[in-house]
Amino acid sequence: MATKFTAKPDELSKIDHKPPKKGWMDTPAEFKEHTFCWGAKGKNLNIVDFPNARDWSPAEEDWKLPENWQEIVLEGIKDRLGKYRSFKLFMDICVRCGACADKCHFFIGGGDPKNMPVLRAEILRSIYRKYFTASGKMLGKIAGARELTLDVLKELWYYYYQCTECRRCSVFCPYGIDQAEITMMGRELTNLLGLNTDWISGPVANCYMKGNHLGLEPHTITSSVEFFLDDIETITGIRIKPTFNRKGAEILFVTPSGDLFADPGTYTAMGYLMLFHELGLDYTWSTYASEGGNFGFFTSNEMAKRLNAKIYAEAKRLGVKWIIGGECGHMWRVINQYMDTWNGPADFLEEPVSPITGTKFENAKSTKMVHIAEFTADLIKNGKLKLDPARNDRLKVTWHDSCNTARGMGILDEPRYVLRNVCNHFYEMPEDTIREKTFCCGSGTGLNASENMELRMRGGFPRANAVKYVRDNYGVNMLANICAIDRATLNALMEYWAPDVSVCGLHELVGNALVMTGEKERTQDLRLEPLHGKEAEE
Amino acid sequence: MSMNRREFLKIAGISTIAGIGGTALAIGLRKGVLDAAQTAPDTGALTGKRWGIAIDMNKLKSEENIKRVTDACHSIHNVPDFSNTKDEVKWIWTETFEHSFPGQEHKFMPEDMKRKPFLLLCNHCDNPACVRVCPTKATFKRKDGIVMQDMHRCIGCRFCMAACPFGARSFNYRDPRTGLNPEKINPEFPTRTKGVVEKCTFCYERLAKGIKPACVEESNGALVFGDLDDPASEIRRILASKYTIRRKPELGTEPNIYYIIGGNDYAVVPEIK
Amino acid sequence: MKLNSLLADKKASILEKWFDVIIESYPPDTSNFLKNQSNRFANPAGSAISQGIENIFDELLRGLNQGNTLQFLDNIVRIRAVQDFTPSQALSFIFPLKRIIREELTVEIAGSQLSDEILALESKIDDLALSAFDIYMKCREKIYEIKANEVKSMTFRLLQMANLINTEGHESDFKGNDKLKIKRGEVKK
Amino acid sequence: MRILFSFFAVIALVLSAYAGVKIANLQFLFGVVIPYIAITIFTLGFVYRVLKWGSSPVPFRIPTTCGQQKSLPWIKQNRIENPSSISGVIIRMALEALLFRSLFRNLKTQLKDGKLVYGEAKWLWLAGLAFHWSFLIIFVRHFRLFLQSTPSFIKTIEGLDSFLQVGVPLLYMTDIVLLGSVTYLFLRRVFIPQVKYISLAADYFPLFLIFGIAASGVLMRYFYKVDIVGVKELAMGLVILKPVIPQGIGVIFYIHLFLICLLFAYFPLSKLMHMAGVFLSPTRNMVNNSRMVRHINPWNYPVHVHTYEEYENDFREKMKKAGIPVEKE
Amino acid sequence: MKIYDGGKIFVGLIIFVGLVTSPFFFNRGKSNIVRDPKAAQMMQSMGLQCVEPKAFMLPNHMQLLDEWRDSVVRKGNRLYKASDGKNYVMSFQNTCMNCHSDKNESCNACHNNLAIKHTCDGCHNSIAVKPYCWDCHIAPKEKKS
Repeated sequence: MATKFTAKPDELSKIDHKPPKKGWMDTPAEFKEHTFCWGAKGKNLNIVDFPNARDWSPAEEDWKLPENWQEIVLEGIKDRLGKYRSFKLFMDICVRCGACADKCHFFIGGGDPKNMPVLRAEILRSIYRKYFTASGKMLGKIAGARELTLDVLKELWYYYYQCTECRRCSVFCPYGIDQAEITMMGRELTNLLGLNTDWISGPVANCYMKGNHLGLEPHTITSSVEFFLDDIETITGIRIKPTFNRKGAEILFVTPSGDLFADPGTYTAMGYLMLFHELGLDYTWSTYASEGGNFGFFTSNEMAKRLNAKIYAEAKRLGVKWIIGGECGHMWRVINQYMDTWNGPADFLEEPVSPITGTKFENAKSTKMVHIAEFTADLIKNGKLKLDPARNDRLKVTWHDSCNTARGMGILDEPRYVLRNVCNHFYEMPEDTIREKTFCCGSGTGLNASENMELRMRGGFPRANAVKYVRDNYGVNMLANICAIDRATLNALMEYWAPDVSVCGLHELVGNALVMTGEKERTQDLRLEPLHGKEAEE
Repeated sequence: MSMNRREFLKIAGISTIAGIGGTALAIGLRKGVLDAAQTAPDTGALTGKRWGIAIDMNKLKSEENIKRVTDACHSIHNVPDFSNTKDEVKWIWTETFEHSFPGQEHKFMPEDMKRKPFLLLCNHCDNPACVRVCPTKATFKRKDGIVMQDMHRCIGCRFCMAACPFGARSFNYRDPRTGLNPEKINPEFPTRTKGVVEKCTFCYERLAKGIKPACVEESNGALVFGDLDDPASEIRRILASKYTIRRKPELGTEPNIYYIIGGNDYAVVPEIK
Repeated sequence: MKLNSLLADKKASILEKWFDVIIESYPPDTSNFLKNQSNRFANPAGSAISQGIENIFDELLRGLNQGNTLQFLDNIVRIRAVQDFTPSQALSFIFPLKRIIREELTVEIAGSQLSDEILALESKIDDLALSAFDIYMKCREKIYEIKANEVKSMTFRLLQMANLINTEGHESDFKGNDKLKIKRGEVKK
Repeated sequence: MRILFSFFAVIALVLSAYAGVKIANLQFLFGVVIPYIAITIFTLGFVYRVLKWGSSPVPFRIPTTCGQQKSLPWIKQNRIENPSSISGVIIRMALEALLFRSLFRNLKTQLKDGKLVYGEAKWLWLAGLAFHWSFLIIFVRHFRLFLQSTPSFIKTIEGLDSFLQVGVPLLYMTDIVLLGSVTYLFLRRVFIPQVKYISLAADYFPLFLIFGIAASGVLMRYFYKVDIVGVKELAMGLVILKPVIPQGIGVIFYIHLFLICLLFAYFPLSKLMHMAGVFLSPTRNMVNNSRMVRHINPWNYPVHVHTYEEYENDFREKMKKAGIPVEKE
Repeated sequence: MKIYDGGKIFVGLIIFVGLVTSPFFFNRGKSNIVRDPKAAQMMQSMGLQCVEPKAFMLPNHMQLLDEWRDSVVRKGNRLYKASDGKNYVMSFQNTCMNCHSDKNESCNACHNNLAIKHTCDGCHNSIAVKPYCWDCHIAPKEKKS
């Protein structure tokens, strides 16, 4: 069923130029290679007790579905209609005005009409109408209703794993219909059938058992941090001694595990370490709650809650007063919109107050978790940091608003404030591609695998296009952001579409600019590259 | 409502659009209930091709003479009197020679001529500038030569007032009914509303009944009304025998009001039946 | 060069036809959207294509400056390399140019001695196709390289540590951990 | 196909009303019975649909944030697009419901002079706004037929609506605007390929129906006159629950009325419920304050987690070796 | 069925239902327009009739007046030959208002009352039509009776 890269000789000369007469309902999804992720492994699903755990492959004809799969899906829909007003409402009120159609990065970059948010939603709506509305039951296709066949299920899977839940469509929808909410429901349904992807179920299992997506065991975390400390010492001459799982610390620090392992996230982690050391902050890392991100969020609400529970549990165990969260996109969407509801109330914590500036973080008084960009912006505003932005002078920086923090939280100006204080060359991308209109990296919601690289390149094209614009016009060579998935995937995107642009986290730039007490004269940046790149060469 | 509307239209400057679009719409929408054959002119109506008046200034000797003429017109047409020039509405009025015939005056002309009030009214020009500029065709030239003003259509844009070189048009800045004595309103003739432009209509409503304009009737022969296209008409005979002048002929609008100003020897010409 | 001036005259209509052929090569549903002349694009790919083909055409007339042409070709091929095309489909947009030119110049060709020039031009177009194939392969290789790089960067720290920590006995589910099976000492950055 | 189906459905409905009144003399059915049924379906159906939505909770606080959050006091919050207070939400909802704020934001991705631009795309917003507002004004205007003495605000609306004083009877601007905008909304579904592709019969049908209603209304007002006093008599009969069928109201009126009844009855069964839905949309009607105030999920249930204890049991030795403090030695 | 955010939803629904059913409440106890079908016949029998039959005049009188105006003001044609062959002078103020000599009486006058006062405002008010004819055309003096 998957299309290979071959065509019969006689097809070469005559590509069919005529669009099909058939409507989208009668056009089944074609599983094109390099656009979908591998199926989940049974053992990973078993670890977290997901139903119908088995090895399967989307590319194969036989998905090894349980006998009563239709029943499971329909029961699942019914259950969720009763639990989520958003779902029920969004099934009912779309008028198909088309305002969202050309807002999706996958549609813009690839052109597959079913990647228009409205059609992606219609896939699920057509099932909903058939089984849950009177008009759909009576009028069938005329009312836009469809039987739940295997083809329809496959279509649902194919396109619901081609949505990064970035919410860009929702911004433009006159009723605020959020495809992300619908995609979440669609994905929950597929998970009832064990139809997860390997790239999501692996990290979920890891995170559940070992505390983080990458499956880093406690000693691996500490030794990984040791490497950063070595590098920091090389750069600054200062040896930092962070603590792990330390009871009685004032603050617990939680960051996505990607920052501990994958470049360029690691440089961001070094930035955190340097900043906290310079402040003399009484804080600790946790190896148990060693993941801020939440791949469970890409499977089901329940799984996301199970993974998220560790943060408060650990904060309670360690007896900290409050929590700082590192740079991550969906982690913050989860913290902002879900954490307190799921696992709160965090009444064992105190309302966050910066020990350095005394600022009360009023906006976090219930979750007790502060975004590090808020924390750092406050420090800079109060003049508590000595910064030398010139150290970032070889960089011409642009800012990528990550979709989750932009449209699921609204943290837009804090990082920009920090950025303006730590570097001298900052250029915004075109207006309609930033802030709440920002384009997704094309790899969110667990789509940052390798096997779907083509899909990622397509989906990221609108973002890359805007970066290319500032690269060509202002010579931008650094794309800064506050999202671990961005840091992991934008590199690849830039490599293909806009070579010469690197990717970094906000606190890497902070780390570079931070003048630490007792440091030696720096000659290297956090990437161990000469600080004044060009001059040094000359 | 209507007064605000007109004000609004004027201010917003959509009068032109409303006029052109509106006319088209009105024409398009109207599904005629009347057959053309169902209407006809009054059998006793005065008919002509080009109505005009010759005014013999020699016969308008006294102020009373003139006032009788103007009052006759203004009272039957319910022309309001606000007793101030700013709001003044005038169909027929007077001016000095100098103002009536600018450029014709000279310092040696008779003193009484200089001071004499000249009776002025709409010239019902052959080439009326006001008609050309009207965006809604509220003012138009009738077949009998009357420059007519259709109050129903007027949107008060006042282009016509700017275009008319004779100052023959007045704008209703105020509700005209407040400038009328309720006891003396002529119930047979409508008033106007605030926000429209009005002027002399050559008593089209009287012509339809076969009688001459009120001013002519009240002038004791000083004003002679007739069809300028009819060589046998009295007015043509007067124009052929007397020296007459017209206001601002150099503008090319071809006014149809003629003034006899010289010689006291004008004899009454018998009326033509 | 008589042909060149003829081509220059017909440039607009040739480019338009060529553009349409490219748009129609998109998956049927997509081309449906892109067909409409007045609002062809909900697809940034179009930007590169329409710009690209004009530049390529100009270069053809000018006689193919290798460096420039490759850049223009790259802009188009790079996009098509990650869209749903087979390699042959991805590059098929070049050849119709021959047909379009012959169609546009039917009368002129019949009535004059252009056949040599036409043949020369067509072989230039063939060269173009060959270059496009190179670019296509480069793009595809780039994708695989990116995949590899990504894994490398994700696991670099692990590899770094692999020199120091004992990985035996760890059965990790982490995909990248397969790479941990590299023996000590092999990892050098 | 989807277009034709909807088109002929509306034509058939028009014909059935025509036949019903003109041939079968079913004035009472079309003038009294059907209107009562329609208004009942409309009201009860509407309420039922809203209650059904209401019966599902909003477990999480999920506003789409379209601007800067409330954070440090010196960072300027976008109080409307990212509201942290009820008043902000009210303004946001008002802008959404009254002015279609989100559609106003619409962009289109297009090619201009060989360059990709994200241009303004306000036509949909403009047509949508024109359509809904003129529909509302026309709806309100019709209350003159349902109230014994017409309130002055309705007269004012009528006065404003016929402001241009064109034609006889005075042309209502909203009549033209409604017909124009509904035509635009239809044409864009036909001529914009994406929109055509996503459109269902259920999208064309209401457009045809509303076009039919507006067209029959215009015809009745300006061309095929009906006895308006008779219409008021019928309408008043309905609302004082003493239905009467005055003689001599033209058949065009019954067609108009029948189509309206269908629209009312169809309303709660269809996407037209977006009228109520827009107010219930959790991405727009919620305050983004979930870090400040705990939001309660009524069906929140305890879940199985991998506890620290289990974790330490898995890794105790390794943790000790790495110098990480443990609970149990 | 538990309704979440019930308070707000019920307020909304009450407003909605209130608006939809408002005509029923506003008109409680009110009476409908009463039209005496005999009125027209009676007028005829008394030798009083309009320029055209009532069935035509009711819906079309404004159109007729509009065409009259056009004919009189623009074409200068003042005579109207009615469909029954009678001739009338087209004048709103001087022909129509001769019979419709009172524009201010209640609706009943036209439709019910045998006193046969063919008023304008009665009807107009009942269907909320506010013609602006009388901004200029002089309404007949109201007879105080």
